[in-house]
Amino acid sequence: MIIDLIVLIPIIAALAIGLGAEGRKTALGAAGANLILGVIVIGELMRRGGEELIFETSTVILENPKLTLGFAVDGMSGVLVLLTVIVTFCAVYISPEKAPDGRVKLYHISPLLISAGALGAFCSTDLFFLFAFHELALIPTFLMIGIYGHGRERLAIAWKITIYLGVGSLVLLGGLIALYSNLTSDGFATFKIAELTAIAETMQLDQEVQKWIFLPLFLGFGILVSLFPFHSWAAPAYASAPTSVAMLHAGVLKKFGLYGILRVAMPMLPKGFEAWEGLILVLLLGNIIYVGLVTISQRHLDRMLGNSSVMHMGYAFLGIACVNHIGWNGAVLMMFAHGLSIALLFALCGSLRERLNTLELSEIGGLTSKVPFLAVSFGFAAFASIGLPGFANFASEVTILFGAFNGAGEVGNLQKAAILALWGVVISAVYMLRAYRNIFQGDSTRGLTLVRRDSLNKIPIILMIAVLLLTGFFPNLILSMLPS
Amino acid sequence: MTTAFIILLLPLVAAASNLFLLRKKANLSAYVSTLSAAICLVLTLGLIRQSDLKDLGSFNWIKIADFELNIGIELQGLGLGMILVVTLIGFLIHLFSLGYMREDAGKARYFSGLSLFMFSMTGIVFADNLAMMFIFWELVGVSSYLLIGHWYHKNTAAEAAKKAFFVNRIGDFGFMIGILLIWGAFGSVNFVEIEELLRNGKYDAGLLNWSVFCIFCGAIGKSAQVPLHVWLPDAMEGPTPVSALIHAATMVAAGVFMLTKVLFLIQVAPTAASVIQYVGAITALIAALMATQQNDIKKILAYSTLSQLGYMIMAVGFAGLWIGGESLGESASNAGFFHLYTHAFFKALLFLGSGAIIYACHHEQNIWKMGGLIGPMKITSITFLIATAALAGIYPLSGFYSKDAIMTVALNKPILLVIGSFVAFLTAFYMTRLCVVVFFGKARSWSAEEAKEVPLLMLVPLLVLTIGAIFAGQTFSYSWFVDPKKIPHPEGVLPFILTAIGVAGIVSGFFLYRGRDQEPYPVQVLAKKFYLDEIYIILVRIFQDAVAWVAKQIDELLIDKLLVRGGARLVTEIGSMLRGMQSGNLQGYAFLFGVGVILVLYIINAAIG
Amino acid sequence: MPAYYLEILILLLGFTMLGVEAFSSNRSRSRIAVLGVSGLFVVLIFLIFTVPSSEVPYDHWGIYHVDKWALFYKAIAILTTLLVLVLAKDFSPVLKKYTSQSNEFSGIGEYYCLPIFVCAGLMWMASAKDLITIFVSLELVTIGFYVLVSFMRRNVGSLEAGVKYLVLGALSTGFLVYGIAWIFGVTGQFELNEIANVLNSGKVERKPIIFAFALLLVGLGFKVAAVPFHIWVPDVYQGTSMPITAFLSVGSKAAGFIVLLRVIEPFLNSSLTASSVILILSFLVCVTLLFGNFVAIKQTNVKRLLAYSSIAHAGFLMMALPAMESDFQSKLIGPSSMESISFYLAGYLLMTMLCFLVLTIVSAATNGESIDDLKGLGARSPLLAFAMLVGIASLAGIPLTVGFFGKFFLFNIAIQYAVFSGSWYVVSFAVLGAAAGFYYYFKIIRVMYWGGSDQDSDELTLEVNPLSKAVIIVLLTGVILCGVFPSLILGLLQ
Amino acid sequence: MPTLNEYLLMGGLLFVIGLCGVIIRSNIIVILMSLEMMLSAANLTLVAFWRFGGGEGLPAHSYNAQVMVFFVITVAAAEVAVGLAIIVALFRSRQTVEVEELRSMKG
Repeated sequence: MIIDLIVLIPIIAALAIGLGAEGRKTALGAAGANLILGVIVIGELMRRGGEELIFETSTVILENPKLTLGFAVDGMSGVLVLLTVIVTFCAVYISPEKAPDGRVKLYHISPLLISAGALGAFCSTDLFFLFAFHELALIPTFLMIGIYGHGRERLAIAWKITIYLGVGSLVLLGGLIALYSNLTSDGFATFKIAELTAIAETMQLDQEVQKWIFLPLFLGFGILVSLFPFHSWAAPAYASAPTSVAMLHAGVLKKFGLYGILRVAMPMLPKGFEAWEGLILVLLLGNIIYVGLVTISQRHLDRMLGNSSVMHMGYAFLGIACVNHIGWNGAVLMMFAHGLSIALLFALCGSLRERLNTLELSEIGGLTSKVPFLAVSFGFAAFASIGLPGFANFASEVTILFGAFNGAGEVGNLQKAAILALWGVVISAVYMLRAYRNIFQGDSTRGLTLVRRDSLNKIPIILMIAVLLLTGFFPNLILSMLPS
Repeated sequence: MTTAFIILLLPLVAAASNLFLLRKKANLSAYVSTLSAAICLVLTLGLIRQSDLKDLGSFNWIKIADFELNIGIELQGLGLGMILVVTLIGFLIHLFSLGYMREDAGKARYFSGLSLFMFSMTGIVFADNLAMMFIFWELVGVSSYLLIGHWYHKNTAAEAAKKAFFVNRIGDFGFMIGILLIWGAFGSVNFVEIEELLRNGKYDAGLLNWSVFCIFCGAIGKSAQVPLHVWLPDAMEGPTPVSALIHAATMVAAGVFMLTKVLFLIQVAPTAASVIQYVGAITALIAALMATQQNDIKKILAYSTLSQLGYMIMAVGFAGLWIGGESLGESASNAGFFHLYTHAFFKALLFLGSGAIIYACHHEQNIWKMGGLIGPMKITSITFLIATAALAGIYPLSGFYSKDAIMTVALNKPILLVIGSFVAFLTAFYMTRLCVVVFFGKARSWSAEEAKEVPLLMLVPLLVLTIGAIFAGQTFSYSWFVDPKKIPHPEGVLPFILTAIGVAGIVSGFFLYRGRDQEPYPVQVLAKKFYLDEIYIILVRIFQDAVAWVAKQIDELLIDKLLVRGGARLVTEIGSMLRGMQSGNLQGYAFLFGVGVILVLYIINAAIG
Repeated sequence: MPAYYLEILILLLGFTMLGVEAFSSNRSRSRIAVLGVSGLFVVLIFLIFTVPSSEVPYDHWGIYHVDKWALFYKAIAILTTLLVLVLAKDFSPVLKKYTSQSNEFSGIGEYYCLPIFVCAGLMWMASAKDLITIFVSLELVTIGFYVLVSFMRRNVGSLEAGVKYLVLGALSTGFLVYGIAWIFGVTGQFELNEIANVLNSGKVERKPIIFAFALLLVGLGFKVAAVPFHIWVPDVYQGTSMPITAFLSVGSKAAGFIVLLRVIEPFLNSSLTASSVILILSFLVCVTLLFGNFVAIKQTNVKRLLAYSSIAHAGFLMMALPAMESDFQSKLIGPSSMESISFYLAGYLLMTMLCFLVLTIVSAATNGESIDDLKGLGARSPLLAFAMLVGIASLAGIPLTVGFFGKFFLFNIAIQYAVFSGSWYVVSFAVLGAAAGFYYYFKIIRVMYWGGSDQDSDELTLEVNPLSKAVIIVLLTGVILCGVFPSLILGLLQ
Repeated sequence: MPTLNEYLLMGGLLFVIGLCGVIIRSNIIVILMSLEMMLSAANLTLVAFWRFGGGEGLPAHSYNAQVMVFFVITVAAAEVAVGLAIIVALFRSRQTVEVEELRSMKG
């Protein structure tokens, strides 16, 4: 029931705003309520260990194939729910009362719907609705980027992300259909994830079948996570999106693909993964090394952050490719940590954008003395992003890497990939610190005027930093909820 | 919570409270940090006197089924010496900083960073496993970054901080690979467990060599060995007390300390060990050469530090040497650590001394603009000269003993002995040059003329360190943590030869530089540090920026423009083409209809075959 | 009550309305639409209580079948007509402009009556399992549409559309009749069940029967707008009045599909013809998907865009046709081809009508049909914009709308069939098409919410009459509700 | 006596001529006539098949074919009636019956 509530609250709030409720206050109220509920859920998960689904509800809406509209959380989805509610709260908090063009409704409804989509996807016990809810975010994202996006190209960018993600979902849908129709017992087909997993374990599909079902699933999910070479939608979209949407999309929604792979593709099609392991390792290195290099040569802060978020997804893929619980749990922790840190970075980037006329790195400089709070929090965010100890990002990267080397007496493909991936740590330090140095350090004499000087919304920023630090110091808070 | 954990966490608490709570109360924050350092020192003194140092506490950081990473504390042997060095010198530097940074605007930030560093460094010393060591390894990197970049508004400082971080990251990249290889091979990262496993089983020698080499990469980065030494001289952009603490006494020595911790691995990886020796020797040599031509007082000391670190690394490298079935292991690592121990005192003293000089000379760092400082700054000058003598290896100061210990080890490889001796000569030479130019002669600028002795608060650390510089080489100062018999002592003529070399360096330096107002013998290639920085910049341009640029072009042109937009364009074009069919002409429509019929008939006929 | 009374009732309703139109005063003529709506509503209620049966009114002559499919498609027909009348009511201001000369209401009455007769034809089509009845009912519908399409006789576009529809419609009728003649020649039968028997008896030659089938397919392909027989669709949809566009795209298409389904079934399940039929159907699917979706991208006129979208939807629907072979249907997991197509068409009714309702209201107010006329609708009328948003999203197949379930079931069949027969190219065309679909559907969404601060459009406030408002809300709820609980529709079919 | 094949050939020929007429001629009235010709061709085929039913390997006859033919004739008449009405309306507003003039919608 409580999970149903978590999914429904944003939708109801969106409806209320549509019918005339006050925009920001309603949104904030809903996000706040969700935050509280999320924390309650996490508390319960910590108490019970997170191995099994709790708070389960279900309504059968179709008999064969069995479709169930129902929600529940286990450890993995619980972590992502927590991420979603935190980021949603922060994103809503940061949004101003009115959109730049004075409109209120759409501006506040969209983030709520994106949040609801993510929550529904993470909590669905049914594969079909896992997919369906994710798509809920498509239109709000399109509208928000198209209408309130930044830059002259925003329209083209809105198209790109929409069509790209649309294609990704279609490929994914194909994979899902192929999956469920192969996993039937006695002519009974189901979309319930738990049942499918059980059938998959007893049936043990042929390698060849698994191989060809795995491919569309992985590519579909991969496109949604901006897997190389399907990443070119992400950076421009995040760079251009209004702050709240960038936070939600890069921070939360993107994790859906990874969640799907961990929830669906890997447990149900282990041999399918084996067949494509080599390819997947190459692609994830593409994310880390290649996109990392692309990130280095970005000249605008927003673009750089967008690319960096693409790059870091490579580590999550690496964790998945470990095919052991160390790597997988590391990947989940990575989703959580990266979600928060990138949301934080985009929040700060948004504040910078409000205060400056430009985000071109070479034109900014020495801002520390002008916006000290921003400088310090950006420092924290940058450190988190490049994986310094004390932040959850580091814990997740370490876990993933240890997962890759778990029991590896010799250096195989996975280990080689992990070593190359580790170079990404250097790359990310390069671009992040370069940016920090350019923006906040050095001369402050360069002629740059602050457009706005009013005070920042500090609470969300502090909240995100605090959670990152907390889970960085005590990663077991998260890890103890995950299956092992 | 055990005492050890309090020692570990107290600085962190201080750092956090300084940063978050006391940002506006600069003085209070300084006192909080200093107080925490003092408490740590006291607790450490209490701790190292305990006979039983087991079960110092452990915290489970990550646990996934059987996989655990712990923050566990292990304190024994050389670690005891190291923790004393860290807390003692750390405290002294806090004290010195109270004076040195008195009027700095970012005082709270500075002390916060200092405390963070104390936390991280303590963590390295305490680490009972490689993963934990890596964590704190990274953290010292962070605090070093923060402190080097303390004056962030200076472009040079910001660049130096960034550079230090990058270079260290490269080293850490190797370090982490080493740790992962070890984890893959042994299934553990705990020092004790690995040693146990190593003793009981056979392991692939190639893999071990690689992993030791990779771990050593960590040391190359942090201890600024060739080819990753470039960050240390630039790091002198930070406040001088920071240079003394982090970039001379403790952090840069962490590489050496870490190697002594994995001694048992080096012992079974002879190939990697000889790499370590040569890297150390080469660093010692070229750093010393570069030091002879520098004009910035802190840069000279920085290169000197590099050179001395090279010594230590070289010594530890000898741990992998086996002579007649006997490993040189422990004595080699003890020799290296011994030098670390003594060096910490006299180099910190040198840096603080230089700090005092800089402070007195209104932040003038060029030695050619000083001169005759022995007049106004007697105490500082004398302590500085004592430290110089210790560094030059003059009997009976501490440096003499430790350098001889290293040379004794180096006897096993004549070429390294020769290099080592030459470096010893150079060391004495450039330090003498420095002292002659700075302290004697006449003042060469108004800042030197106006110099006066620094306040007492800053003198106390100097004096305490002087005591260390003098006596650290004596048996009583180290016998409580290491068996004196296991430190190699020179025999025969070696000590005399080394002393002679040192004296020769001093004499030549004295006579060549006495009474000079500017560099009399400029050697460009040394002054420009073998042009390594320039070469690196070019390399970075080519291999990073250029490749990144190419990647970006590929991303934008090939993937984005050609594939993505091109695909969309293609669809639109096809659409437009097909659109042409809809001509609006009814006859055309009827014609197309007919064509459609024929097409359908044709296909359906083809299917029959 | 026998099921064919429903058609008779509808005809009676039509005659009544004609009578009212002819003999009553001007004022009450305006109520014809209301009369029609309520009459249809009553018939719909009768329909609900009609049970399907295998009984036929005349022995040995299967002119009229009342199975569950027939009833379902009859319901679709009635509902469509009902909604078209609602649309027509909203559209009457525009209609008046293009028809009447002096008298305010002259000549509009037929506009409400003719759809009723067409509806009777559509309902008969749903029950027809005999080529003769198929032909007759089809022509009843088509000829009715000839008039309706060209109804706005002072509008050149409408007349042009009428001529085009007339000529091409008659052309397709020619092919249909010629095909029927050949089928009769080869099998000696008009009744589909009997034809199936003959086909399976093995006494038939292959080439002529396939030739005949191809001709038949041409005629029916015209109805459902399958490329290359879609050629009339864009111009006619664009030229005619908005309600008729909606009627064509929903009613005509749904009836066309039930006939198509009934006709191809015997041919698909005979080993003699199956392979050719599957091949030609797959070919038509691919070109229809390609053409419909790709050409829609560049359209600027909403009706024309929806015309191409309608072609594209025909393509999606036809994906389930080759999969009709009974070998596969028994293995299929999930709703069968019949069920899926029927579900889709019902959903299509909801979402298309929703869109056309909004478009009619907007175009009656702005007097334009270009996409840009929707500009700022989000600001001008949030309800209409939201309704349109949901309708378009459903057409594009965004989850949690009925359109998604429809596409899902069809893809389900297509993918399983591709696994079964290896025809992956059909699936890839469908994916490509659906992806392109995102573009042109979102274009409409974009226009509605972009530029809300546009000064000109702010001044135009949109009045929505209560009936339309109620219908919009019902349809909106239907689209979303059926998008979450598909069994609301599927339950009627199983 | 003509064989079935000859009738069928004749029917086919008529059909194609009709089709060609639709495609080639631009006067709508002529087009309409061509369309009628196509329907007639179909009728001819239908009747021929009926006439030869039972013989030449064809199935036995059924009077349904004649019913069909009547329906076709009726429908054709209705089509022409409606068609001519449309053409008249068109002529009144456009003063032309040439299809080439009707190109306001395309693309």
